[in-house]
Amino acid sequence: MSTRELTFVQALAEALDLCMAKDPRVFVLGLGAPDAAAVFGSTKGLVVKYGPRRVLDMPVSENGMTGVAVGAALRGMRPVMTHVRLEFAMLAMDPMVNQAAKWHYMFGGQASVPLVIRMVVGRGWGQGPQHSQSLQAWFAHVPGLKVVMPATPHDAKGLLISAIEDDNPVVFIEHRWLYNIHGPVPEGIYRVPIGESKVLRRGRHITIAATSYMTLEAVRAADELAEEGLELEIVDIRTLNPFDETPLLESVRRTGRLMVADAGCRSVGFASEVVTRVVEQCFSDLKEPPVRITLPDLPTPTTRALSNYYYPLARDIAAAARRLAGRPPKPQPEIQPEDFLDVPDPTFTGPF
Amino acid sequence: MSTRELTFVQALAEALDLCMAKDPRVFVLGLGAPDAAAVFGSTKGLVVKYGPRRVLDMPVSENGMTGVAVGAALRGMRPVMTHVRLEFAMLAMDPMVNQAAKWHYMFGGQASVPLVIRMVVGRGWGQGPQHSQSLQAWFAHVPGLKVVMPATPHDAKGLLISAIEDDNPVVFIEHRWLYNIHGPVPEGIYRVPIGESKVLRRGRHITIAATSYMTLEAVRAADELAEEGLELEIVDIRTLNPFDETPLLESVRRTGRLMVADAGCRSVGFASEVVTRVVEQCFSDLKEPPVRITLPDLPTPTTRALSNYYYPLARDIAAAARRLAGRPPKPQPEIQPEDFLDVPDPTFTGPF
Amino acid sequence: MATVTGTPPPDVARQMLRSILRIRMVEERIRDLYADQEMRCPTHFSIGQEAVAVGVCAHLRRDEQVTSAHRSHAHYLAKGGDLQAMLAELYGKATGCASGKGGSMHLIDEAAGFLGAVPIVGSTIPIGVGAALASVLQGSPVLAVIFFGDAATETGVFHESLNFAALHRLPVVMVCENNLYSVLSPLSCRHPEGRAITQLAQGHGVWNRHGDGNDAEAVHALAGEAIAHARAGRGPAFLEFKTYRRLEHCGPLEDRHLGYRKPGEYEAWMARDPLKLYSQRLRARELVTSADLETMAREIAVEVEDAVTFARSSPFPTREQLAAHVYAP
Amino acid sequence: MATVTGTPPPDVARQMLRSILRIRMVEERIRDLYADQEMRCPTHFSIGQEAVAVGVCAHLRRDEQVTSAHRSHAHYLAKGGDLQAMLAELYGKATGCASGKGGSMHLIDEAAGFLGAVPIVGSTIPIGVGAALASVLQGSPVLAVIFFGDAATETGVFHESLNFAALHRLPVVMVCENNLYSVLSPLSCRHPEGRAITQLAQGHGVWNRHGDGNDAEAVHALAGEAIAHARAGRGPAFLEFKTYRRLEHCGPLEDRHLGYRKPGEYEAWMARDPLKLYSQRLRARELVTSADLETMAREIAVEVEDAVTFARSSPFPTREQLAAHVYAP
Ligand SMILES: Cc1ncc(C[n+]2csc(CCOP(=O)(O)OP(=O)(O)O)c2C)c(N)n1
Ligand SMILES: Cc1ncc(C[n+]2csc(CCOP(=O)(O)OP(=O)(O)O)c2C)c(N)n1
Ligand SMILES: [Mg+2]
Ligand SMILES: [Mg+2]
Repeated sequence: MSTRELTFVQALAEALDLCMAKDPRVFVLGLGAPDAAAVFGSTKGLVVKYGPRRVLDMPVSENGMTGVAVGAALRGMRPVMTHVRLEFAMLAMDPMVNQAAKWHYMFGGQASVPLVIRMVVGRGWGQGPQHSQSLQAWFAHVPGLKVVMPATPHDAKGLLISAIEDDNPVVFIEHRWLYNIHGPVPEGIYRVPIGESKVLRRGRHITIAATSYMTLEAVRAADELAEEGLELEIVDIRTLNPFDETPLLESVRRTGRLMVADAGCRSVGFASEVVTRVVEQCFSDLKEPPVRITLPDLPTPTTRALSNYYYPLARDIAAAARRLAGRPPKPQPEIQPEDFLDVPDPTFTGPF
Repeated sequence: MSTRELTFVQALAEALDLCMAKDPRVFVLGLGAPDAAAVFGSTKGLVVKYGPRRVLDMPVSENGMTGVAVGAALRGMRPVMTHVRLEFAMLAMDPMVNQAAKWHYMFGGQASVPLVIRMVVGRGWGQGPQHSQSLQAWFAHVPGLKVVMPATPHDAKGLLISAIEDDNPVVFIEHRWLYNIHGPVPEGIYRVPIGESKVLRRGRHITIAATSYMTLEAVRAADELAEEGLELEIVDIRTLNPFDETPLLESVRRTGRLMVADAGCRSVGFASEVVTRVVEQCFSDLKEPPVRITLPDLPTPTTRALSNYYYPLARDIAAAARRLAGRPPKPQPEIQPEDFLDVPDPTFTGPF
Repeated sequence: MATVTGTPPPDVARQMLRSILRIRMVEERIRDLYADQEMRCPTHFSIGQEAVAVGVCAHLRRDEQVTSAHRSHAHYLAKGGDLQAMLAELYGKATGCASGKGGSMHLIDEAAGFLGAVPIVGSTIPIGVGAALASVLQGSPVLAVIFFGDAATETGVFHESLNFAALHRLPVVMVCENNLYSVLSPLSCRHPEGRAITQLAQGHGVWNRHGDGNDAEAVHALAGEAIAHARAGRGPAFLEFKTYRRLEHCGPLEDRHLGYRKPGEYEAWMARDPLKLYSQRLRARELVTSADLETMAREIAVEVEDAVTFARSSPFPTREQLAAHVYAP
Repeated sequence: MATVTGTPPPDVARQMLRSILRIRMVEERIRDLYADQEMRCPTHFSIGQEAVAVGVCAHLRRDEQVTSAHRSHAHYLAKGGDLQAMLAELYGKATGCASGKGGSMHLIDEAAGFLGAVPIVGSTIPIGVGAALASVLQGSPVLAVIFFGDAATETGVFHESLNFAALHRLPVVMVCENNLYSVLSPLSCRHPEGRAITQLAQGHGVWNRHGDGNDAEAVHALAGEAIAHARAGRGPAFLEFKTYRRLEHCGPLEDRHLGYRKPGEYEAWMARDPLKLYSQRLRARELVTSADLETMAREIAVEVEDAVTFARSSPFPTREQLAAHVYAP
C-alpha cells in the first residue's frame, strides 16, 4: 500500500482523471468545470486531456442541466456534475429527487440513472446564509439517492470512483475545509465501497459518530482527551445513505456512550437519525443519553463575530465528552468576536 | 363554544374567507385557485367575493411565482400560495429556503416575509412516486420556516388564521385524506397558536406523538386498544417547527413508553427528531426503546397491490403498541393485494 | 433525409389514419372500463389530440427517442409502445410497462424508443435534451422528440433546456400541444395577450413553426421539416400545434358543466375532430373506403380486447416487489 | 413622466459624473483595505460597470424599488444606499446595513428603496417583480428596477418572471449588465451563437433595447425610455447594457494572468472606462473643469474616510445577536 501523500482535492482530481481515462462514458459537467479555477482544483488538467466536450461548462441553469444529466445518464453516459456550493443544487430538486432518485423504482427496475452530483459545502470567510448550507439531511431522507461524505483524501478518491461506477444517483458532498488536508492515497484505481462506515480510531469510553469535516474535529478532540485518559472511539459515517450502522452499534455496545457530530442544522438533521437508530437497537447498552454536536437551528451569519460562535469546534466536542463521561470541565479561553475562526488555516485568505 | 360541524376543507375555506374579509393585504395565489375545482374546495367562492386579483391564478412557474410572492410579502402583502401537490413546491426551494426563510435573519431583522405556502400531501388512487411525497422533514430542518400540519377541522381553521397573521414564512401542509372529516369548528376568527403541541387523548400506558393524518390512525388504534385495557396518550404535533416538546416530555415521564407516528419516509424523518428530543431529555424515564411508525424508505408505488403494504395503518400502530407494552399479539386478517386501501372512504373514486 | 412536405404517400396516410383510430379506440375502451374502478391511477386522456402524436411519430425510427408527460397515451402508442403493457400498467399489474409501479402517468417502452413519461410538468424536457446530448457525445447523433403541453412553456426548465439545446445544436424536436388549457385555466391567465408560443422559441433563436394539430397531414408536413432540420445537425426545432382536449383534464368524463370552456368552443373543435377529419379526407381521396375503416376498426377492437384480457388476467405484483428496485444493483 | 432622450440637463450630468466617481473611489478604497483581511466576506466589485447603475438610478424616485445580486455595490450606492452602513457591513459590524449578518453579497437599504441584494443568481428577479405586483394590488403602482448580469438570463426563473410581469403588465424594468462573463466562463459556452440577449425579452413580447453600458448618457437615455414605458403602465421593459468587469470575478485583484479574457479585450475596454469617458465628455462640454473634478474627489475622499472610520470603529455584534432575528416577532 502506497504511502504517497495527496491533498483531498488532488485525490478527487485523480479519481476523475482515472475514471475518464478508463471509461469514455464518464464526463464532467458544471459551472466553470473547464476553467482556470477548476472547481477548487478538483478538475485541474482534465479539459486539456479530455477536451471541452467531456469537461463541459454550462449556463447558469442548474435545474435544466441536472435534467439534461439525467437524460444523458439514461442513454448510456455517466455524468459527474459539480456545484461549487450546495445551494446551487437546490434549484434542481425536481430532477434529483423526483426523477433521478425514483426512475429505477417507478419504471420497475428497467432503467437506471448513473449520475454523480458533487456539492461543495463548508464555511469560512463570511460565506453567509446562502453559501454555507449543509443539507445532507435532505438527501439522506430521499430513498433512491445515495449520499456520500468523505473525510480523508483516501476516501475522497476511493468513494468518488465507487460513486462514478455506481449505477445509481449519488450525492457526493465535499467540505471545502478538507480540500487542503494531506493523507496517504494509493496510486491507480481503488474503491471504497459506498455504504460502509469506518472505525477511524479505537477507544474505550465514548463512541462518537461523525460526518465529513466533523470527523476531523472529533480526531482533534480525541487527541486532547487522550492526554486526560479519556478515550473516544471514532466512527466515520462516510455514507449517510445507505447508512451502515453495524460498526456504530457494535461500538456503542462496548462504550455505552454515544456522541454524534454532524455539521448540519440540529433539528431533523442527520444526527437525529444516528441517535434514533442507536437508541432503537442499543437501548439497554446506553449508560447515558446520547449527545448531538451540530450547528444550531439558525441561518449562517456572515460576520465572524457571530460565526465564531456558530460552528462547533473540537473543544466543544471535548467539553461535551467530559460531561458525558462525568469528568470535571476544563476551563477554556473565551472565544473573542475578533478571533479568526473563519479560516481552516492561515493560508486561507478568501475572498471565496 | 360552537358545536357547528364543518369538514376540514370547509374550515380551510372559511379561514381564508375571514382573513381576506378582514385584511386587504391577504391574497390567494396558486394554480387553479379561482377555478371550479377551487383547490379541492378550499378556495370555493373566494373569487366571486374578492375578484380574480385577490384570488390569482398563475402560470406553471412555481419557482418564479414563489419568488414573486416573497417580493409581494416584502412590500406589504400577505400572500397565501397553494400547491395541490407538495412536489410542485420542490421547484421553489430557492425562494422558500434561501430567500423567505432567511430574509429576516440575513438582513438583521429589518424586513420579514409574511407568506403562507399551503401544500397538499397524501395518497390514494395511485398517486404514485411523484404525487404523494410528504417532505415535512425537509422544511422542519430549515431555520426560519414554520411548519404546520393540522389534523382536525378546528385546528385547520385556527392554524391557518394564525399562519396568515404570522409575519414569517409558514409551510402549511394538508393531508388530503383529512379533507372530508367532520368536526366542531367555531364561527368567526379564532386562532390556534403556532408552536403548540396538543394532548388529544389521555392514557396511562403509552405516549404516541403523531402528525397530521397519522393522528387519526392513532385515535383509531387507541379506540381498539382501549377495549383491551391498553391506554394510549396521543400528542398531536400540530407544529413541527417550532416544535413544542413540553407536553410530550411530560407525557413520556408518566408513561415511560414512546411511539411516534409520522407519514414521511423513515430515515432522517421527523419521527427521528421526536425520538431524539425525548431520549435526550427523558432518558431515565423510558422503560423501553421508542418505536417509529413511518413510511418505509421507498418511493411510493402506484399500484394498490403494493401501496396496500406501503402505508402504516391503525392496526400497525396497535400491533406495535401491544409489543411495546408486552401484550400478546392479536391475529389480524392478511391484507390482500386487491383490497381497496387506496381510498379514505367509499365516496372517493378518483381519478385524482 | 429530405424535407417532407405536401401529402404523405398513400401507405403512410393509411397508416396514420389507422394509428389515430387505434389510439381513439384504446382510450374509448379505457373510458368504459375506468368506471369499473379497477384502473386506479390518475389518467389523462388524449382524445381529440391524437393527430399530433401520430403525425410526428410517423417520421420516427424505432431507435429515435421520445419523451412525454402526464398525458402520454397517444405518444406512447404512436411511437410503438406495447399496448398490452400499457393497459396492464393502468390496471397496476406486474406485467405493466412499469411493473405496476408507475400507472398511467409513468409510461415507458425503451424497446420502442419511448424513453419515459412523468407527470411533473416540464421535467421530461431536459431529459429528452440529455438523451440527445448523450448520442452526440457518443458520436452518433440520435433524434429526441419531446412532447409537452402549452403550460410546460411556462416552466423555467423549458427555457433552460431550449437554450442548452440551441447552444450545442442538439438533435432535438420539441412538440408543444397547445390545447388552450392547463387543467381548467385558459391561456389568458398564463400567457401575455398577443404573444405566440412559437415566439418563445424564436427568442432562443430556435427554428420554429406552428400549425393545425387536428389536421394529421399538416402535422406530418411540419414535423417532417422540423425533424429534417434536427437530424441534419442544424440544431433544435420547435413546433406548436393547436388542438383541443375533449374530456376533463384528468379522468374519463366530459366536463362541460364546469363552464370553463368558452361558448361554442367545444362544438367548433368537435366539428374538427382529427379522426373524423382525416377519415373523411382519405375517403374523399379514395385511399380508404368505409369498408376498409370497418375492417380496421374490427382488427383494432380485437387487439384491444386481447390487451384488456391480458391486463385483467395478469397477476398483481407480489408484496416482495414493494422493496425491489429502489437501487440498481 | 415624459420620455427622456438626448443629453441630460447639466445638473443631472454633473450628478451622474459625481456618482460614478464616488462609486469608483469607494470601491478603490475597499480594494486597498481588503488586503488588511478585516473585510472577511466574498466581495464582487463593480469597477468598470458603474455607468449602468448610475445612468439608470438617475431617473429613480427614492420610493421606487431596486433589487440586485452578488455584484451590488454600484446599484446600492447609485440608488442612495447608506455608504457608512455598507462599509460597516463589509467589516461585519453591528452598524452594518444587515447588522453584519449579510456582508457584501447581502446589501439592503429600505429607506433608500434598495429592497435587497442576494447572491443566488436570478433569485431577486421574481422578488422585484413581486414588489411591483404588491404595488399594483395596493392600487398605487410603484416601479421596480431589477439589476442582474448576463448569466441570470440563463436561469429559468428569469423567464418565469418575465412572463408573469408581461402577463400582468407590471411596472418593472429589468436591467441586464452584460459584462461578457460568468465568473471565468465567456458567453460562448452559455448562449447560442448569434442570439442576442434582448431577443429573449422579445420572445416574451417585452419591450427591449440594448446599448453601451460604459456610456453614462446612452444608459441614461435608454433607461429614460424604459422607465417611462413601465411607469406609464405599458408593461415591463428590458434593457441590456454591454460593459466590462475590470477585476477578478470575486475579490479586489486583477486576474489577467488567468488567461480567460480575449487578447486585447481588456485594453480595449479600459480605453472606454466609463469614468474616463464621462469626465472627458463633460470637460469637453465644459460642464466640469479639472478643478471641479478635484473638488469632487476631495469631498468624496473625506466622505469615504469618514465611512471607513465609522465602519472600523463600530462595534461587532454581540454574541446574543447570533440567535436573534430567526423569526419576526
Ligand atoms: C410542476 C408542476 N406543477 C403543477 C402540476 C399540476 N398539473 C398537472 S397537469 C397540469 C396541466 C398542464 O397543462 P399542459 O402542459 O397544457 O398539458 P395538458 O394537460 O393541457 O395536456 C398541471 C398544472 C404539475 N404536474 N407539475
Ligand atoms: C444559482 C446560482 N448558480 C451559480 C452561482 C455561482 N455564481 C456566483 S456569481 C456567478 C456569475 C454570474 O454571472 P453574471 O450573472 O453575468 O454576473 P457577473 O458576475 O458577471 O456580474 C455565478 C455563476 C450562484 N451564485 N447562483
Ligand atoms: Mg394544455
Ligand atoms: Mg456577467
